[in-house]
Amino acid sequence: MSETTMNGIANRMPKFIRRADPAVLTAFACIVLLLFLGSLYSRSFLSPEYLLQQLKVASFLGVIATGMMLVILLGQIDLSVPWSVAVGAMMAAAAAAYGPIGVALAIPFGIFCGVLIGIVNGIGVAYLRIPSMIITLATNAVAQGLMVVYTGGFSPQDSATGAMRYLATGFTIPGVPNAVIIWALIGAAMVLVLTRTSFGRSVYGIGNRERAAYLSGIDTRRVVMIAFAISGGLSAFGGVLLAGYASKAAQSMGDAYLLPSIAAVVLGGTSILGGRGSYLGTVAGVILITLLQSILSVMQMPEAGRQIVYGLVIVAMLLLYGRAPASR
Amino acid sequence: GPEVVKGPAAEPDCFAPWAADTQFFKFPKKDGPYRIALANGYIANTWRIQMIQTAKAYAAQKDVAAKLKEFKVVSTGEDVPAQISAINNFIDSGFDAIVVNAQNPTAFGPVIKRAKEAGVVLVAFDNILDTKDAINVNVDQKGLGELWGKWLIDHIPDGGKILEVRGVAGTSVDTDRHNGIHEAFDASGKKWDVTEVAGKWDDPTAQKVTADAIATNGPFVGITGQGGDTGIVQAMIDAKHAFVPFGGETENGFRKFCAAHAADGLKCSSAGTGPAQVAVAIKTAIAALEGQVVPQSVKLPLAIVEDPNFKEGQDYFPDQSDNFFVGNSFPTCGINFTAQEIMGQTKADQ
Amino acid sequence: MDGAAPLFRMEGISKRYGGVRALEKAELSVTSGSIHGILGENGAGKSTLIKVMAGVVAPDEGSMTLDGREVSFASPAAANQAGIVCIFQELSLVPELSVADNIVISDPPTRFGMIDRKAQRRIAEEALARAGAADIHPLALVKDLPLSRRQMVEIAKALARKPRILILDEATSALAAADVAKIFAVLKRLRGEGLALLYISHRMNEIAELADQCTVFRNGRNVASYAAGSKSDNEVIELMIGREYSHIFPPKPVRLPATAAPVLEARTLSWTDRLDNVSLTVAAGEVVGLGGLDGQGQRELLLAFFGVLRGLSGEILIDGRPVAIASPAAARDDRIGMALIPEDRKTEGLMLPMTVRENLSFAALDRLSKGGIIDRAAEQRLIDDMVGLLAIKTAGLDIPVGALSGGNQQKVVIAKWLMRQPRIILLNDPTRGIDVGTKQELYQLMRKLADAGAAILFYSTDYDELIGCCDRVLVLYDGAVKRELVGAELTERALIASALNIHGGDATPRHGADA
Amino acid sequence: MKDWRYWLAEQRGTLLAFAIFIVMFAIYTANHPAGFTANVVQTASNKGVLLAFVAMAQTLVVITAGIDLSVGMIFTLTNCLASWLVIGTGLETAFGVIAVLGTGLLCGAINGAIVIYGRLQPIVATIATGAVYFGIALLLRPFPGGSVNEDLADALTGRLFGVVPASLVALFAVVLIVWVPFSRSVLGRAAYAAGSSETAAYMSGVPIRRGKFAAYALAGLLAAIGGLFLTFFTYTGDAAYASGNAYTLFSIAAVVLGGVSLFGGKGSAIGAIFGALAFRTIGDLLFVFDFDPLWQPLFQGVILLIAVSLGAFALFRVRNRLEWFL
Ligand SMILES: Nc1ncnc2c1ncn2[C@@H]1O[C@H](COP(=O)(O)OP(=O)(O)OP(=O)(O)O)[C@@H](O)[C@H]1O
Ligand SMILES: Nc1ncnc2c1ncn2[C@@H]1O[C@H](COP(=O)(O)OP(=O)(O)OP(=O)(O)O)[C@@H](O)[C@H]1O
Ligand SMILES: [Mg+2]
Ligand SMILES: [Mg+2]
Repeated sequence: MSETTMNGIANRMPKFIRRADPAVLTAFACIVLLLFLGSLYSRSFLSPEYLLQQLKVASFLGVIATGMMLVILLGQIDLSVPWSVAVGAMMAAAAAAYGPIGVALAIPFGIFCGVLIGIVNGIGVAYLRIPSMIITLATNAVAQGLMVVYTGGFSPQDSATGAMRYLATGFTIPGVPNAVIIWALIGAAMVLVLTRTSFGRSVYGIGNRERAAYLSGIDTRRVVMIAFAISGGLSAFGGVLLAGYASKAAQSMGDAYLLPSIAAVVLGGTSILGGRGSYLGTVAGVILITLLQSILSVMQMPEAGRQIVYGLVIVAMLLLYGRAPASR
Repeated sequence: GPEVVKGPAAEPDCFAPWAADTQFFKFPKKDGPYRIALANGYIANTWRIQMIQTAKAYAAQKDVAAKLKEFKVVSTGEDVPAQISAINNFIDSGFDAIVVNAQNPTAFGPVIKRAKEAGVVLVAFDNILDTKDAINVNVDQKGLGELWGKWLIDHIPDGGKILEVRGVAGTSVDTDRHNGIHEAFDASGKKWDVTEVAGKWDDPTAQKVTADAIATNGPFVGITGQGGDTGIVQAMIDAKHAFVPFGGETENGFRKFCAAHAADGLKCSSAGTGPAQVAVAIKTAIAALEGQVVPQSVKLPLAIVEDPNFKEGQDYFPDQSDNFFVGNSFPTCGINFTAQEIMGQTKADQ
Repeated sequence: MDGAAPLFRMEGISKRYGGVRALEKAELSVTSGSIHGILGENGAGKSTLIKVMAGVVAPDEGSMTLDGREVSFASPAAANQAGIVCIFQELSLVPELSVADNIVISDPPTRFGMIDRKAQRRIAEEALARAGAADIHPLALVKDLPLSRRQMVEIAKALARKPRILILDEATSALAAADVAKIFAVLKRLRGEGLALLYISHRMNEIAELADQCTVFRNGRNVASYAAGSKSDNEVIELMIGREYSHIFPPKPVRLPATAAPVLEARTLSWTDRLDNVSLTVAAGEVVGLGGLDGQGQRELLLAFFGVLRGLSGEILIDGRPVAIASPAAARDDRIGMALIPEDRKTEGLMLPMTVRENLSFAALDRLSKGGIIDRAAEQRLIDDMVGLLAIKTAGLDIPVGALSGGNQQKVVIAKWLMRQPRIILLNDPTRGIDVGTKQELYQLMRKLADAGAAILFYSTDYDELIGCCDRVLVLYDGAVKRELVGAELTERALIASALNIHGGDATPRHGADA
Repeated sequence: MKDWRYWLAEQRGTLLAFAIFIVMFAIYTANHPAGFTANVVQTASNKGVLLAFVAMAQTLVVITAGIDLSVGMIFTLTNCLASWLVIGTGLETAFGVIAVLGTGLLCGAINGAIVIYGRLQPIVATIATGAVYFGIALLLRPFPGGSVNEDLADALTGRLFGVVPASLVALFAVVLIVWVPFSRSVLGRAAYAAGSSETAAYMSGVPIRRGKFAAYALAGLLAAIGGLFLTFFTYTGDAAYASGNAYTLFSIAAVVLGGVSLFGGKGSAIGAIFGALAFRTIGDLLFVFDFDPLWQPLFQGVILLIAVSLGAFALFRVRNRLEWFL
């Protein structure tokens, strides 16, 4: 028993030191390095406007990556992100065409539509046991089809409502864009869910070994289903924010978020096999990806060079800290 | 295959030849009504959807419908081979003419050969085909770039820092427009410092890269955008960037901004060719089938509106979608769609 | 070791995992033509030692000599090359491949650079026959075989490699007596052929029957070596656990049959071709054993109670009321209060990469949380209780449970269910791979739980255990309950006879039991 | 059980994919205005074979329990490269073909090295290398263009003896030359074993690293063969991001339709080929049925959804709920 007493002492050490994952620390170090390299190119990379601007843009990816992370923790993946984002944005805008009630319900309705996509994914993965990589690909195609029909068939109302614009670009606290606050709130909720709730524990448990979780009396199918629904909802919410940011919804607005959201989660140290990862890492991953894209864009590197550098930097950073442990 | 003849074309104002040395085709006259197919590639963006709506609206017009036995549209996605196969299939199924918005202008050599052998009229538009054996309904992309460049030169007396928001890398449209802009700049003799970012013809992307560029390289004295222009203006507003002269595309949202903020300095040139060019392509195909003389390469007029001429209800539609592409009339071809005609198309059908 | 020069020798081997000393200057000598038994409680370092020997784990220090020459192995393949073949405690079969593929996996026969399937099949059939498992089809996929068959394949696979030194790490833990006997015959033959064999087991009787020489490990060291038969069981056990040792089984309470009302009852339970009209009752305070050869439906019966099987016919009653249990979640619900200690702790009982803490509280999260939020203080209290109650040996609560030794992992599985204070406890071979000390604790615990009012249904492949622990034993054969053994009828002979469905012996047939 | 039953059980995924394809293709040709003619078959096979190559590539990696999200980009890169090199005299063309295939092999080997020796998770490692490969493709072809040896191209996309599509013959040859030897070799066995249970394979002394590496490298090679065929089919090179991505995603769909388990260790490239052909036929069905153009994407999506849900029917036969988690 002496070992457990020892551990009791260790338990009382500050949590963030004991828990800090080297991957997360390195990811944050990489962010600093990236900013430093950027500042060599132009001082304005360190200006508060630029940094806040990046945080604001990062928060769209952040919201989307939050859902992606939940699904990845289960050992699954959500490839329906692109059109869940578009559906969220377009349906929120569409709702606004139905008078004041529509305007009021625009945001919930957009999120609701994303949740519906997530539920279809969840049914496929949890109840029909279709690999997530393929069922989410299919729902993505269906969502795209629906939106094409919608845009062509019904005069689309696609400008964002005032509330959407306010959420994405307004300021409640001076200097801090609302989008950042929203991401912070969602992030805090996610941290709470993952670390303090039985749902969160179940997610990790299922990600590690679904069979064992099931035999422990967890309704694993419900948990998987809820996780996909949340992912769909958060993607759609990301779309709502994005529509607010751009003041309107558009067809392909989600395309640019699929691979970055996966990369952000994994760069943040979450195992793509599920069961391991912390939200702080995802935050770091999101900021990393956003900064990298932005700096490459502003440096006016031609597209080809940008792609190459983007790929190489991700590989390099993962080699730095994202390696699986050696097995001997 | 067609007979190469001397011009002018049957409707010289509509079927304007691309250049002085453009050949003219006369296909053997076929009896109608005709079976015409539209082979589209990618579909999931507003431009393409609007294009297909327009095509359907045009084919449904009474005098056009009378000439058509069948009008079939197939969208094959981003994949070039799928589009090639679709055209092959249309040829095998005995369609008289195929209108195509090519996913890759250079990839259709073998199909063009087959169409020619089978006597099928092939008309390309928007992304045209790299060939002298099919009819191209052509937008002067480079000319569009030159137009924007010249507009900026005219409105910015001393030169200076310009933001150029480009489109999708690797496409000829992007490259042509970019080259047009820069040739105009180079020829002006003024000093230009151009910041290039890639907006991918997409509002949120364009907005994001614009915001970044303003925060790090701004302010600018002029802006040109190939697409996603509504997003670019939005980014300027968000960053409280001063309104500056802007050469851009024909999105309704962009024109709304231009009309609203002209007084504050947002002077715009909004030019391009809307999705309605598909109607010109179909018209050309029918003309060719009827044995009329048509140029191998048709030059489409640009729909241009420049400050201070933005007129509500004609050049922009406040109650229409921001994503709606304005500039749907080609008066010389007798083609003139209202927004309602296009977007109401399916509804009327159902 | 006295006369013959050792074939293989390890000296001063140490291995640490973080703070845990798995091995501490351990030594071992192996001689040709003999069977060397290795004993030690859970976590003593036995598996680590042979992993070092087999090139799976690199030792921190120490040396190894083979035929007098110093060797070191960079990988299992290198060890194989040198003639050392190991059957690991964690099975090392590839589930999606066929039996034949698995048997030749390290060195398949090839023709023109491609695998020669005919030759492969021949080799596999020979190896299976040598291992006494000719009934296994070489084309069957390993994942479709029950655990006991897989162990036979594992042994065949080892034999196919023509080893000089063959190591078996608890290779018979999932086998029933009949299979074990077959394996023993094979092992004795191999000894006769001049192989050196290392045999690790927690079953003392197996070591006694097989070994020529024994070594006992404790806390990462070899504490004693002796010629087999020179020490009594109790002496050996005391060496292993380092303290005095007496009665292994707790006394059974004297009770009159069928006084208490049954808590758990099955009436004519049938499922596919695996369960055939099973009826049974378990009363509060009773420990009912499930006996029989492995794979006769015992596992399915437990899963049926636990809500895992679909398409059951017949009835399950709790407290005399019929219930429909559709999932483990329903089974563990307070109204039923059932717990299942599953067969395979690594895939069914635990989430290996997760911490000991998270595993312990996993099945009781619903109780430990309010509005979905976990009450950490309550969690800690309950965990401390359980760690104390079961004496779980761990370097801390926040290390991965996979780093615990097999026996302690098993304790975690049991503890996580005890946290719910279940009324009905189903145990599926819970002592597999557990040392005698721990086993003893577990038997006492079972009795304690029963005395506190739990109804326990206990499946085991170990006859001693069934005899020592159970108030009654139901023997299954081909999915049906063939015998019920109570009180004095509960003997090894009766168990074996009824397991083989041989009538006679001193057991009464089932229908006579309640008379 | 009889031997053939084990064989049947092993091939079930492949046979199901074959059946799905045959049914779809029969519906397609039965409704095609031109019917079941050599032209129609040639058109369908040229289109299908491209995806079949990419799907084969994906299969190799998926068997090791990995995934290669860069196959589409290798396909695009080699297409761009071929549009520069596969031209000129017979000798020059041959050299060009070898260079293109070598490039594919190299790309695959880089993926393999990063995943195996760098110990990175394949999904994100190949997202990153895919970006690099696409960047290089864009350097090679900033805009579409280039050319190819048209005689060779026509020969390989045309018909043999006026009936048999040459591309199908080429596909068959690649199966014989690449897939069959690999799947029966020690390395192929190692790839399967590593995909099924890496620890067990390692403990058994299987050369897992070499097996996985070979799978990744050959995947690059197969994607390059696809890229080469794309060049033959289109006569040009085109660095199109969207199309590269589409091929990657389609290849995953094809692999699953072909009965290859995304969890590794199970399935065959033959199945993936039929999966690819079936997937392509979904697109063709649009052609023969008269759909409103705006409803076409939805139709395709729904068919895909149904096709991927087909496997779920097996679920209703499962009597032991633990089998859900295999
Ligand atoms: N991979 C590992 N990481 C951390 N600790 C380990 C690891 N493997 C073994 N250990 C520790 O080393 C010690 C020896 O373990 P080992 O598996 O050798 O015991 P054992 O004698 O085989 O026990 P059992 O009888 O339960 O199989 C244990 O305390 C165990 O927790
Ligand atoms: N328990 C394990 N589970 C999975 N992988 C392991 C394990 N232990 C080691 N490995 C990995 O496998 C590697 C050795 O594998 P193996 O010897 O089969 O490769 P190989 O292909 O023979 O190597 P080479 O390229 O040198 O020929 C180790 O170095 C390690 O990275
Ligand atoms: Mg052990
Ligand atoms: Mg053990």
